[in-house]
Amino acid sequence: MTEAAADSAADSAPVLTVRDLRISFPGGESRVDAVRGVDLELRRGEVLALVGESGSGKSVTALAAMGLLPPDAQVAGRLLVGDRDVTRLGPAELRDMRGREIGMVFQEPTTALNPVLTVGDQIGEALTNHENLTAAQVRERTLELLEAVGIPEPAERMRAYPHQLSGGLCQRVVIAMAVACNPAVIIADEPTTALDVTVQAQIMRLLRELRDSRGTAILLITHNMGVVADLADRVAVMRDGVVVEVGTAEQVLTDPQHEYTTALLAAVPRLGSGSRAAATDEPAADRPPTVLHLQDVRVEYRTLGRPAVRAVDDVTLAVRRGEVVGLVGESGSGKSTIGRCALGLVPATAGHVTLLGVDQRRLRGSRGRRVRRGVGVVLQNPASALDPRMTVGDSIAEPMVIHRVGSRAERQQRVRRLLDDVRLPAAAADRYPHEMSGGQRQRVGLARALSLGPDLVIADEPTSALDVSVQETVLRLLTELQAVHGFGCLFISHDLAVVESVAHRVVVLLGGRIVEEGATQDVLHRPREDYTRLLISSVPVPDPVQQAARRAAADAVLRESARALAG
Amino acid sequence: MTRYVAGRLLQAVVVVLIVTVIVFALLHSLPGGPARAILGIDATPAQMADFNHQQGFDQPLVVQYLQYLGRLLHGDLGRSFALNQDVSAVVTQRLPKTLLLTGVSTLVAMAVAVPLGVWQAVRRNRAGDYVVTALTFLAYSTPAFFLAFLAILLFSQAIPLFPAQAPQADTLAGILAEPAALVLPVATGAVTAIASFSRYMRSSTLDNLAEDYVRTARAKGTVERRVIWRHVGRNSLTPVITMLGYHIPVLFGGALVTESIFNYPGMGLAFWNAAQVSDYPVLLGVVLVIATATVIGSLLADLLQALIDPRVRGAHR
Amino acid sequence: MTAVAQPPPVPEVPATVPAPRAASVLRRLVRHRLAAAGLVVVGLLVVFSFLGPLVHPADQSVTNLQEASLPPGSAGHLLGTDGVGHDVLGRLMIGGRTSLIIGIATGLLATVIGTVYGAVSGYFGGRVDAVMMRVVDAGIAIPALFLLLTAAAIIRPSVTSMVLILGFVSWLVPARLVRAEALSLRTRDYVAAVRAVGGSGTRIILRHIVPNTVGTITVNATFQVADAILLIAYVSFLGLGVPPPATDWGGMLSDGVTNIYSGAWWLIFPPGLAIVLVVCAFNLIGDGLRDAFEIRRSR
Amino acid sequence: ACGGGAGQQAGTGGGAPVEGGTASFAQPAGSTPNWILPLGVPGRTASFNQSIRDALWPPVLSYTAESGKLGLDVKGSLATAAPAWSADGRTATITLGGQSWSDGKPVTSRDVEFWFNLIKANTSGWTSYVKGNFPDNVTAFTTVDDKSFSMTFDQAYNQQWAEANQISLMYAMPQHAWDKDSDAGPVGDLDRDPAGAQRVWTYLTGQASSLDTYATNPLWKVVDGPFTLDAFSTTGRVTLKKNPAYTGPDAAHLDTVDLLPFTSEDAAFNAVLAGDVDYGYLPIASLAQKPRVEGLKYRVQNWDGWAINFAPYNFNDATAGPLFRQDYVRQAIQRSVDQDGISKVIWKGTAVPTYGPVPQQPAGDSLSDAQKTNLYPFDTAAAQAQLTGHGWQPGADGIVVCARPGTGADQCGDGIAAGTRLQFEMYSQSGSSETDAMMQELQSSLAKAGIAMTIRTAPLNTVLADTKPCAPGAACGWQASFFGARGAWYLNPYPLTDRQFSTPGTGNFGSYSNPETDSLELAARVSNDPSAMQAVSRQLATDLPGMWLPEPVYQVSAIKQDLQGVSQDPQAVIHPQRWYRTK
Ligand SMILES: Nc1ncnc2c1ncn2[C@@H]1O[C@H](COP(=O)(O)OP(=O)(O)OP(=O)(O)O)[C@@H](O)[C@H]1O
Ligand SMILES: Nc1ncnc2c1ncn2[C@@H]1O[C@H](COP(=O)(O)OP(=O)(O)OP(=O)(O)O)[C@@H](O)[C@H]1O
Ligand SMILES: [Mg+2]
Ligand SMILES: [Mg+2]
Repeated sequence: MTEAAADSAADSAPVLTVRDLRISFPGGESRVDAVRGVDLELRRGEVLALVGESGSGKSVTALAAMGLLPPDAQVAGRLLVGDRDVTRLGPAELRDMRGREIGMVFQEPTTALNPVLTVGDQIGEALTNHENLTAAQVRERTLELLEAVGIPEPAERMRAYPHQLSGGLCQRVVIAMAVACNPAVIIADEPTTALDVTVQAQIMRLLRELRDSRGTAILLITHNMGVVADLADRVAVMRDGVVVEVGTAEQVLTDPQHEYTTALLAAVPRLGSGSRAAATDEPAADRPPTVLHLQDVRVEYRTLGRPAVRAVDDVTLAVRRGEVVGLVGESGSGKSTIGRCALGLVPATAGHVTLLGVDQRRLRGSRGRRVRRGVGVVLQNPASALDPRMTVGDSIAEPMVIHRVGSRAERQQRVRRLLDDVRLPAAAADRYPHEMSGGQRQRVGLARALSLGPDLVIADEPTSALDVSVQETVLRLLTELQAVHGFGCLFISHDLAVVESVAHRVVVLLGGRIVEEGATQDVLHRPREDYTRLLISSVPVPDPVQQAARRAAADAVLRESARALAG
Repeated sequence: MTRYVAGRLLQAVVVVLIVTVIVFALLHSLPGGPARAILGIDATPAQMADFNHQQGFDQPLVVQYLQYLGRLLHGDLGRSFALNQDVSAVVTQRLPKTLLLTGVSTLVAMAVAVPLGVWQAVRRNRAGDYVVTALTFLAYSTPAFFLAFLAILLFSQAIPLFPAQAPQADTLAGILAEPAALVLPVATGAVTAIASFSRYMRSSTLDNLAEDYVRTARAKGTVERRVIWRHVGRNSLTPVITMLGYHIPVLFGGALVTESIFNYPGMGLAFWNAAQVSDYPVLLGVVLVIATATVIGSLLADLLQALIDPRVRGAHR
Repeated sequence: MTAVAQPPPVPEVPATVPAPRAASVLRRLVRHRLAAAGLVVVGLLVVFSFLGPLVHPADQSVTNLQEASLPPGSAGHLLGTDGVGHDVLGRLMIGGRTSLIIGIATGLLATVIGTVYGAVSGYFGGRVDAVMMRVVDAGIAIPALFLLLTAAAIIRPSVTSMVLILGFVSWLVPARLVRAEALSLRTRDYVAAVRAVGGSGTRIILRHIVPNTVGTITVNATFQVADAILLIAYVSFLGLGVPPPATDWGGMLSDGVTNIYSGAWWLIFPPGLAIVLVVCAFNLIGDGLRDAFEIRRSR
Repeated sequence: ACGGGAGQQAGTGGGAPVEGGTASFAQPAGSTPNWILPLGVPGRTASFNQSIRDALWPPVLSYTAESGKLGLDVKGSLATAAPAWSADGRTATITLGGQSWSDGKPVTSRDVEFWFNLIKANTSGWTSYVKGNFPDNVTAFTTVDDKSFSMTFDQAYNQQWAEANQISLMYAMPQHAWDKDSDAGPVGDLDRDPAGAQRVWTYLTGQASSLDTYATNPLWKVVDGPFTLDAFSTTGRVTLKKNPAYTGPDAAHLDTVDLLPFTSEDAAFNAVLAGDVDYGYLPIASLAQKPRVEGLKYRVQNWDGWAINFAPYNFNDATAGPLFRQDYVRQAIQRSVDQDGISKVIWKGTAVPTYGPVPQQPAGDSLSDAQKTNLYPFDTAAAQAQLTGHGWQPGADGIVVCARPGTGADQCGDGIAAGTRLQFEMYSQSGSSETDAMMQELQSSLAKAGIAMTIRTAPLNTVLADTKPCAPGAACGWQASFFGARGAWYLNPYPLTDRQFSTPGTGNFGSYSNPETDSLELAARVSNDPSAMQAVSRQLATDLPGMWLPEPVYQVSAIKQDLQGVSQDPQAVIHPQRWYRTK
């Protein structure tokens, strides 16, 4: 984004204007005032980032602009798309506006697509909703769109169903639908949360191109400050249903005015801000025992009618007591599969897994149960990792119940201590998972993993759903506990900055194979492999100036590797 | 896919085999056996013994079962002593009639219930939804035999719109030549099915309306009607279709009532009459046919579902 | 078994079953106006059937041919008398007992058997599931009518035997429903988490799988009750009901229907109405439960 | 006779008879004809089969009640008159009339001999066979000439019995067309040697097993009755066409008679209400619709059956047997049966109270005066008095308990211990609301007399299968049994009931045994004196071998007013050749 472009944008009339927007959900006894007087303006060719705390009303504001709020929402204020007030449009006019003047990229790409229609059909529909086209024209335009959003082999992908595509591909399909009719405004709600850094970088590139080539105005909702720095011209910070600060990206990110903004930015982990040292120098005999050992492990998923997916290929990996091993790699590279395989939830097709010194295959029956006592688990998705019908307290206590540890009272006491450890109120013990936010749930998962004082913790993306500020707290906790109890930990994450801050050693995964492995500072600061370098360079930093430079560097890496591949 | 279908067929055979075992065992644990019922109270003990010997009922049960299976493999369903006909003849005579009646009423039920359920879901908790809900509950809770009587009283006798008898022809063409006579039996069969199908449809439409993809479709500016039918409707059909497969035995039970009241001798009635006189071969044959139809029905339902839902296509294990 | 052969889906149950506290389920159920109406109707019918005879004693073992087929409003017979002189109102009461007991007991029996069977089958999956589900398939494939007929010929009809027979016919559907949910629940991460720390299969089934199908189970149970009451109506229509002088609403209705041409409408509509009421009421409760368990809407 | 059975020629709407035309007849619900041969085989003897068979091949001696009494119907018989008996009463000579087969050949005594030979060689396959009876009791069959034959019996029997129950089983079959053992095989005298007769039997019964060929099989085209078979569907639609070659005295008036199948009584009644059948019936529960049906130009008439109805007691049952064996107990039970009330209210006037072993209607020579009235009229007080007079005392629940055991005149009787409750279980067929109502009424009135009757129901077939004789003192599984909702026992024209009530009778399920009854039954079989049969009637009406119960009519018919000539034969067969249309 250049200064010139920003200037010209400031001149033109706003394409999206929000004036004193108030949204509330009456919902019986528990009225929620989600948005309490928001003013925003978005001009042609401009990217406005909407950041802020979870639950502050970002998505609701976006939905209001689309006229897609649930019927029970009460909306007051003015919401102009062009010069038409969305809140006063009838159904037919709304329909006419959607897609043509304003498009939306939804947060969860996989559920945003209709599972029973092909990708081509769904994009085609976006076109035919507003234009009279022949079938051939639709096909042609769909192909163009798929190419434009950077989907390889578009002709084939057109006939695919959503479940046959990866999350990143789905996200691009959703973007293709949003831009199909060339709307003046695109609202992108967390378009990259589910994606790893390389795909994230691709999506951002795509949005930037759209803005540049078509002058599309973009309202970008995200919690990733790196993304903000990379893409946004201006930033609005929301908290509790109001905008607490607005300004150019540079100004807000480098010189925040509001204290909330300051706190937010302070909590952002930055890659290269220092890492823990790996305990590698001690002689072999003194080394602490291995708590997890994978030897030439291969994992294949079998699906009838299709060739088996080799998710993990010849992976050898060891975690020792007192050591945190970070496992990084792009989405789908097999990180979670390794974790699951280590736990015996997925059988290894080949190779050996040794858990706390016992061969995985001998972990059946009561003996297996005894060994498993020493294992703590945090699974990737906090929403599904807790039984929705158990209170948080029961969930945390369950490993103790299974292994008959302590009396009822003792268990309750321990639960309270654990909750306190993860900075949750003791009262949370009586709540059900759905009564907690994603971040809170994730912390419950962590508390459960630690409840038996494990020797080995396998943590799969334990902080992905957290605000940066909460994330910071949790990471500190993990480091502290680990220092005290000295458990070994396999820490799976796609956030390199996070890994840098907790891991002693890092393992980089690509397509199920280990491409690089070593002490954290070596791997993340002096990467030997192109792929690692690409990963690191794709991580956006929350500073627009720095980020512009990094982007140029990353593009160079990309070009280089492309050339290497071609050559 | 072929392998999947082959596997399913194999399982189907297993299921049918289990069915024959269960049915055979149950039938032969009936007290008394069929001799008295078939021969009448005038029958002498000698005649009954003779009959039992001829039918092989004096053999051990296992032997009888194996003999039965052996004949079954040759396509021989046995002979009905009460009807003096081969069971296969009884089945070929009556199955098409029952299939026609139940098939048409199921189609009618689907044609009404699917749009009705969707309509209700869209208008959830509004007056229209409540009225239809009340009506469907009423229909659901009215036993078919009562409904059939009411239909005849109202639409055949009070207001003579339709005949009280189903078509009496023996051929399908002959039956179809009297569409007016089909109205009441088809309607009786359809009403209960409409009641339950529309509840399923409403329910699954409600679930799907809450899905994110609906919002996406709307965000594209898709016409509401299209959102409902193309996006929601198709996704919501799956449970109804799955249910259809398992609906066949239920239909068959209903067929008994309609057949008996509308004078339409089909499978349901053949079964009932056979049960009255313990006509084992017919009972076994009919149950076998129904079981086979159910198994095939659920297989077809699965295939249909795979046709509608691509996720299912890949998920076979 | 394959993932494709999904069983008949749950009537009226959301795909994701959230877990509100029992008390709040009840509160929501009561607040759900139609469901509350259903609860009230069921309550009234229970009171009518079980306490009614205290208010309106009518000996149902004594016939009186002189007073047969009296129309409603005749002295001492608010709803008239039937073909042998029984007071129809009194008969409705004792019939209601049978219907309600059979309906509720059958619903419970079928639900318990079906839930345990389905949860075990779904949790273990694979070969265990294949075998267990083939049995269910076979059960579903045998017309219930056949089972009822043979059972009626083998077992002496009584309230207990009816419950057993109907329960035996009815557990198949809940088994399929629960199994389908269990199949997907067992792949949930929270189950994986319990397995990973050494939780046993029994624990997972009882503490994690079964509770999470509670929406399906309760809703289906209400339908089972309604269906059982209807099923005894059919059974009585086929002449296989409880033996006289005991009766049930279904039996009264099917008896009444044979009198449809005799003008004795009071033999048809009271039991007919009772059946409609009780079936609708249980369906409404089921509908209400669906809503009460549904978090997406109630939030 | 209350409007039933005999001589129902009457009926309104007289009008001038017209020849030709068609009539449709509703067959009994759920029954479809399934046998054609005049050789009865087990399980194929239903009256609807017999109606068709007799229309195609009239029996040698036919019985109807057209005269008001069940008696020989010469017009419908092949014989020209009742048999002539020899002086010793053992040889009967029968002369055939001038009928000829539809292919022109005359009907001769050879044709009857053909039938006789087949039966004789295949007694085990013949349904009417009872050891010692026909044909075992025929020592010689002699062809006198083309038109007459004689049979010599092994002893002098009651001639009525011999004619009505034995000779009436005989038919003439076209020997010249049927006496072969394969389709293509030559027609010869195969029947004259037993092996050949068996082959012919096998062939003919085999042919009769293909229902779908009934209307086309050339065998069945050779008939000597007033009708030919025009169409026969396996679902039960039968069309009879007037036989143009018929030469006898009983030619059909109508051109066509359609026998229609119905799946249920209600379906058949709906057809009546729609005017779709000329001769249908009303379900008993719908009798209130009689005026409406009459408004549709039908006349509504009861069709009585030549049948008796009773619930047998199981005298051998370990618990109830000793009770039933007491005469006074049976009498008290019978006194508690309100037959009039049950007939009038529950059966809506369509059942006839039964007091003994001879069908009450149409009254004939066999009916004793004793059986004409109810020897044990409904009186629960008298019943209870009888019980208390024998040492029973009502308990707290009103059911009597034996207080004075012993065998004295005022004591409970043999095998009854003190404290025994007077109770038994009635095993009753399910599926009939009239029966259910009747059982409730019985239970209620028996309770008033102090007798507890519990009811257990099962499908008819189960009841029939379970109701079988058992060894004395065994737990038999049944104590009293009822299976007569549609008429239990249809009797032969000569109403001898030795099968039901004589000690060795094969239909004596309850093991009733009374030497006096046995000798009276025997006498009724051999003595020509009508008083012999009356003695049986009196004896069983008094001795109560079972609980006498009202006999439901065969059906309540609705006959179009312009269809005349209909006699509702108590044997439940129709004679459609005598029906005619009026203008
Ligand atoms: N349908 C609804 N009914 C009631 N309250 C709602 C509804 N939708 C959203 N809310 C509430 O409105 C507030 C704003 O929600 P919104 O989804 O806009 O948050 P957000 O800023 O997008 O958060 P996140 O970063 O977690 O996506 C929240 O407190 C949420 O609980
Ligand atoms: N149950 C399954 N059946 C078939 N394929 C699977 C299954 N689970 C995972 N896969 C495939 O295995 C590969 C590795 O998946 P895995 O979940 O381990 O990736 P990941 O590195 O954890 O990705 P993410 O960062 O998105 O969590 C992917 O290609 C995925 O599509
Ligand atoms: Mg949001
Ligand atoms: Mg993962």
